[in-house]
Amino acid sequence: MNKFTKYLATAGMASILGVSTLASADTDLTMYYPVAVGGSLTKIVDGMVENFESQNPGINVNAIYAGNYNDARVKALAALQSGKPAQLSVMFSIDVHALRNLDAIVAFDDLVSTDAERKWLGSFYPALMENGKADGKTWGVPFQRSTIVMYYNKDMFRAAGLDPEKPPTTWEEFAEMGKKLVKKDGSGNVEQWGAMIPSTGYPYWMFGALTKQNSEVLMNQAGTETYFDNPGVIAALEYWHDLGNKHAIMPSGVIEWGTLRQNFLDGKTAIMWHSTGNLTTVKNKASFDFGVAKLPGNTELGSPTGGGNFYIFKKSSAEEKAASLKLVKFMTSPEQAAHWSKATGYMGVGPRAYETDTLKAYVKEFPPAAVARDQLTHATAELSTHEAGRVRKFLDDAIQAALTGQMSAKDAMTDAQKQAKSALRRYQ
Amino acid sequence: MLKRFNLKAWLLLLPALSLLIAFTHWPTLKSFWRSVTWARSDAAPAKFVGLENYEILLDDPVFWRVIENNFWYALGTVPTSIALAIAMALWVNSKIRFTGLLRLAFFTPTILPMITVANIWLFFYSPNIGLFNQLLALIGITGPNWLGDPDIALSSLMIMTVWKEAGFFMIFYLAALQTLSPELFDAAKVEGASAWRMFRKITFPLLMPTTLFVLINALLNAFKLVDHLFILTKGGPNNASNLLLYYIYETAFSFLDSYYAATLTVVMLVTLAIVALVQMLFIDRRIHYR
Amino acid sequence: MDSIWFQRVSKFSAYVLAILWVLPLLYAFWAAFHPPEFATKFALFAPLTMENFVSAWDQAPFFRYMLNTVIITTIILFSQLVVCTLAGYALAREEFLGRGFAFALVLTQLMVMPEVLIVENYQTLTGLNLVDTHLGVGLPYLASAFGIFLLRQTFKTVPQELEDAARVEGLSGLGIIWKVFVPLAFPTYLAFSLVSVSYHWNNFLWPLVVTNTEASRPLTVGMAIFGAPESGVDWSVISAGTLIAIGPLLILFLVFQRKFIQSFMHAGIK
Amino acid sequence: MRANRMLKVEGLTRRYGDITVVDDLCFHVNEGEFVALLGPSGCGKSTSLKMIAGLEIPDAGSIELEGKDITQMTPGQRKLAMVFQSYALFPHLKVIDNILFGLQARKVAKDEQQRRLDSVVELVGLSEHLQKKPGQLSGGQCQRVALARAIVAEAKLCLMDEPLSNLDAKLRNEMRSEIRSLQQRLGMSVIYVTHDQVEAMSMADRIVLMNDGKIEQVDVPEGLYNKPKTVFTAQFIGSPPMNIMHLANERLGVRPEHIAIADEGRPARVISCDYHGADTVVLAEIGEAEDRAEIIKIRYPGHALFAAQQAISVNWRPEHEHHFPVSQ
Repeated sequence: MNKFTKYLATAGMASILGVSTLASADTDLTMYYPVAVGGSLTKIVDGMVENFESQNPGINVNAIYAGNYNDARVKALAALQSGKPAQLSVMFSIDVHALRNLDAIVAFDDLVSTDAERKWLGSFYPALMENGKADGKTWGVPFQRSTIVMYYNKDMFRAAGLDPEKPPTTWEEFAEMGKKLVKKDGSGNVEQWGAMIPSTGYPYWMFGALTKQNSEVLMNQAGTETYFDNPGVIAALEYWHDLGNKHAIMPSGVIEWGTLRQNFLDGKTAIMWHSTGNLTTVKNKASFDFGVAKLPGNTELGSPTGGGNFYIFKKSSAEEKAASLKLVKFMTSPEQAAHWSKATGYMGVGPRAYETDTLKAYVKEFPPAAVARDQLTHATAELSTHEAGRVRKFLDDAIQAALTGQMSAKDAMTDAQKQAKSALRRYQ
Repeated sequence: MLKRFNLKAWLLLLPALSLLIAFTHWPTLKSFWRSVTWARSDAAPAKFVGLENYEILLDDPVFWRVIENNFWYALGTVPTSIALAIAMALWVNSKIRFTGLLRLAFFTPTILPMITVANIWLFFYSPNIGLFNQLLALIGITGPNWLGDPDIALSSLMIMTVWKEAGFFMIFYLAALQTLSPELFDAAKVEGASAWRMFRKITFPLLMPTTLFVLINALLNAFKLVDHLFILTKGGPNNASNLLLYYIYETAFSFLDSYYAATLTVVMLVTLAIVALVQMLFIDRRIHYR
Repeated sequence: MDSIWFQRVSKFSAYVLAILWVLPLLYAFWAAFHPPEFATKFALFAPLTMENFVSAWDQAPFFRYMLNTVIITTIILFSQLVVCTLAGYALAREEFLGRGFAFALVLTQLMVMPEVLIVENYQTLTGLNLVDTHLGVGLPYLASAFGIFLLRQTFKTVPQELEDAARVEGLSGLGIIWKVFVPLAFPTYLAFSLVSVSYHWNNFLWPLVVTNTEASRPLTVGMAIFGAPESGVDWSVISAGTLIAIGPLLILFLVFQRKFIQSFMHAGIK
Repeated sequence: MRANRMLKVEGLTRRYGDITVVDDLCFHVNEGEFVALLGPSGCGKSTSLKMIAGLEIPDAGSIELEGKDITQMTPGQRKLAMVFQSYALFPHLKVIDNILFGLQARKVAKDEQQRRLDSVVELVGLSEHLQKKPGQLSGGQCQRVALARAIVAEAKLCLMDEPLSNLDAKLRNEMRSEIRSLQQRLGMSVIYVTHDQVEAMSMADRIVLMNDGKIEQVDVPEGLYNKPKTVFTAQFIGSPPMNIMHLANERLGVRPEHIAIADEGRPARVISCDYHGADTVVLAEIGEAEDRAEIIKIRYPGHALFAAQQAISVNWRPEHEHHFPVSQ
């Protein structure tokens, strides 16, 4: 395609749509962001952006909600590729390798210049920084971050004769209590399940929790190797499978990520494992007394971190990069992080967020708000490799195959490991 | 008449042909080319790799799963929607009451976007809280995990597809039925043919051209209709409900591997060519009594 | 007597099936007008509310989406009408070398729908710098083999005398098409337009691929993002959003349903 | 000997909404009799036939076949045969399968089917077309297939709904006599619906003349011609129709063929002449005063050469006069 036809096409398009680009001295930023949990997050983001713009008159931000994490990455990259503006985006924290392979992003270390900025870069919870780091540099800054927490229905605990202030802390307790929480009707049909762990949407993420609880990791930091067929990993999958079969505290087969919250709110399950990002919605909609706790552990406690980081794209001018950094700093500042956390349930990304009046008061009034943070000491990085989409799918498929009884946990994970290994061959 | 070069005709065809070539023929050829090349990322230049992508394809269990699924999906949805469409057309064309409302009801899914109603079907299919299982619970049956059980996830998708398509195909049958002379049916009645015999011996054979037309359309839809996968299953669990076009989408836009996606596209194109061939063989037979 | 029984069973099945067929729509109405706690529970006297519509409207820029859909369908429809008329006329009324070949080229698209070629077409659009534009969403559909075929069939039935008469009256090539063929084919145009509009109003996969932002995102893609199960399904709000999204087309359909179905049938006979 | 009653129709009535299409229809058909249901289009004759066939449900009245009430039976149970206006041949079935359709539906034994087929094929002369599809046949041949299908049923009563109306004039004449001779040879009982009075007059043993859903007159053809009971009958039968003159206290009817142009008689004035070959139809004005003038038609044998406005005298014999009350 030569320049002339490109020009013609653009001009034609502009005239068709009645659009014209006005030159301006302002810096225009376009940022894509995903949402993977409930509530009207777009309004909250828009509000924060407006706030930023009013404090920084020279910068205009166009924040584009682009669907789930996958869509957001696809859309942002598509925009870059087709020459549309996109200076920064919130994308999956685990996309770092893919983005670096595409040479699309810059390291924050290369952008920060002042001491204050360097300090800011060090102000996040280290656990949240794990996924954003590669080759000793920081490529992603935590924003929309979560861990998996355990939501439980205190009323049901009481009804089952359990102490609502003592949720299960080990795998054994989890299974035992779960059994007590299962309620069946006269003809043996289950009316209320003990627990549900979602296995669509982000099965690998839930699995990351179980493996960490069994003291295993799924991949190396460089994202070039996976450990899906380690005995501890297989054992973790067997435990998950058993919850739905041997212990029967969970429906067998896969459990839908998207409808799980409604199941919990409708009293169909006493416990659910879900992202902290659902906290505010559950709080607003639950008609019963509920609690939030750290996930139970086996050899140790554990949960992967999850969610989205800020990335800044390479293909932008120095002014744009500076403005982008300003925006990222603003969005992750303690005040904004506190506001964001309260509005959504995502965690405050640094300790200072929890020192703000907003979160202090909120945590006091609603202690579950701090559970995700407290769990960070046991947190591990989320599955993140090269060929991330494929590798993730291998693992997801294997988990689903095991949970639905199509394959044994061992066979499924051995297969997945083989597939992942061949996909990653070129990166070693 | 002597055929000759006709500038006016080609000028009239120019806009259509250039658009068709740009967005149908050229990309078809490009797919074939791309399927024999590979590059590490979209930024790097592609190099010729021969049939390597096809070797990967043959080794790819997901590919075979998807092909198998698509086969069952077509086999499950096409005859069912055709049979239902015929039944619906006969009902709407008959003398029972409220045919206007019946027609309206059957046709409604056609104008509803698949993607938005998929969310409502998600509710129908939800285990525990979903409508189907609530209804089944009323008669004491524990409903299945419609979308979560690999044995029935694909069937659940098929049900929704049939729901979406039957009413659309009904329209074609309705149009065909209305061109048939009512005297034919009077004659058969006088001759003492039972309702079933009348259908089998007269209505169905006379609708054959329509059935062939609908069959081709339904087959094509079986390959192109994947909207509901985005909401209902995303091809899961463990690819139990994954279909070829969805896999192409995933490969191209999730795994960012346009080369492998092109290879899959070629498989799709070949399949469609076979469907076209079948249609051409049948097209002679469809005019069997004219 | 078996035939009476058969008729009863048949009639009963017809009504049951009809109810099943509108069930999703009925449910959408139920969930949209009742508070969220009744989304999965059905109580006869559940209170009515408009709250869901308010929050749905708040959560997604429906107006923008709808505007995009309208713009996209309009661009597509008008280009299709023009492009297909010209091509349909050439294939129906002009005698020339290569007509069979040209027609075959057209018919290919009936099999190889643009949906199949999302990968390559996306690359093309990237090259043209048309990703995330209304025109980009429409481009692969601007020439419709179905439309060309339909119009060709219709134009073929126009008596030669009419065309001759127009020529005697002094009309030129395009004048004949515009003054003779287009008016005579009006039912076909109507039928094709309805099919086209309802297809593109509901189209999803290609717009999903090629739109990035609210600037061009049509209703279907907007709804998919708005109702994505990843964000936790809230059926009350989703139902309200669904009703907002399908409302215009649904109302048009209900008002003109007889005409609508007749037109679809007209398109189906060809 | 009194003939056996084949069919008796009593008080048959059919309404579509407010409109009564068939009103209190009563007539019968004897065994072996050819009865024509005659009337202008829209008079309800086809609806009547459909009710006899069972294809329409009457709102009132009864239908008896050989003394058995069949009013509530389905079409198939009545075991009648029917020839349709469009022939209603199944386009996808071969001629042979079209003919045997009813026998197959009724599960008649195979050898019996073959026997009947052989005889009917010979009767109507279709032997070389049996393996063809209807689309490959001419109109006349289609007509024969339809006929064969009706004959092969060996039904007690055969219903024919304007079976010749789709043929051209020449073929129509041929088929007319062919059907009639077949009917007589096979001794079939036939109800034949037509709007063509010539067809009815030339074929039927008796004619049921209908108008506006009601029976005007039931009679043998000569009876309808010679003794029409109503003005409608008088004008419907015969061509050109009977002249009706409006007298003070009655209507006077004289057929055009019965009026002679003679040296003496009533004065009349020629309006125009219409030469038909065998005869000429003369249009003339009869009557003394302008306002009482009547236009009449006269059928004059041979080629008449009257100038317009020429004064002539016309007369007729008293036995050719028909008298109708004014109320009609």
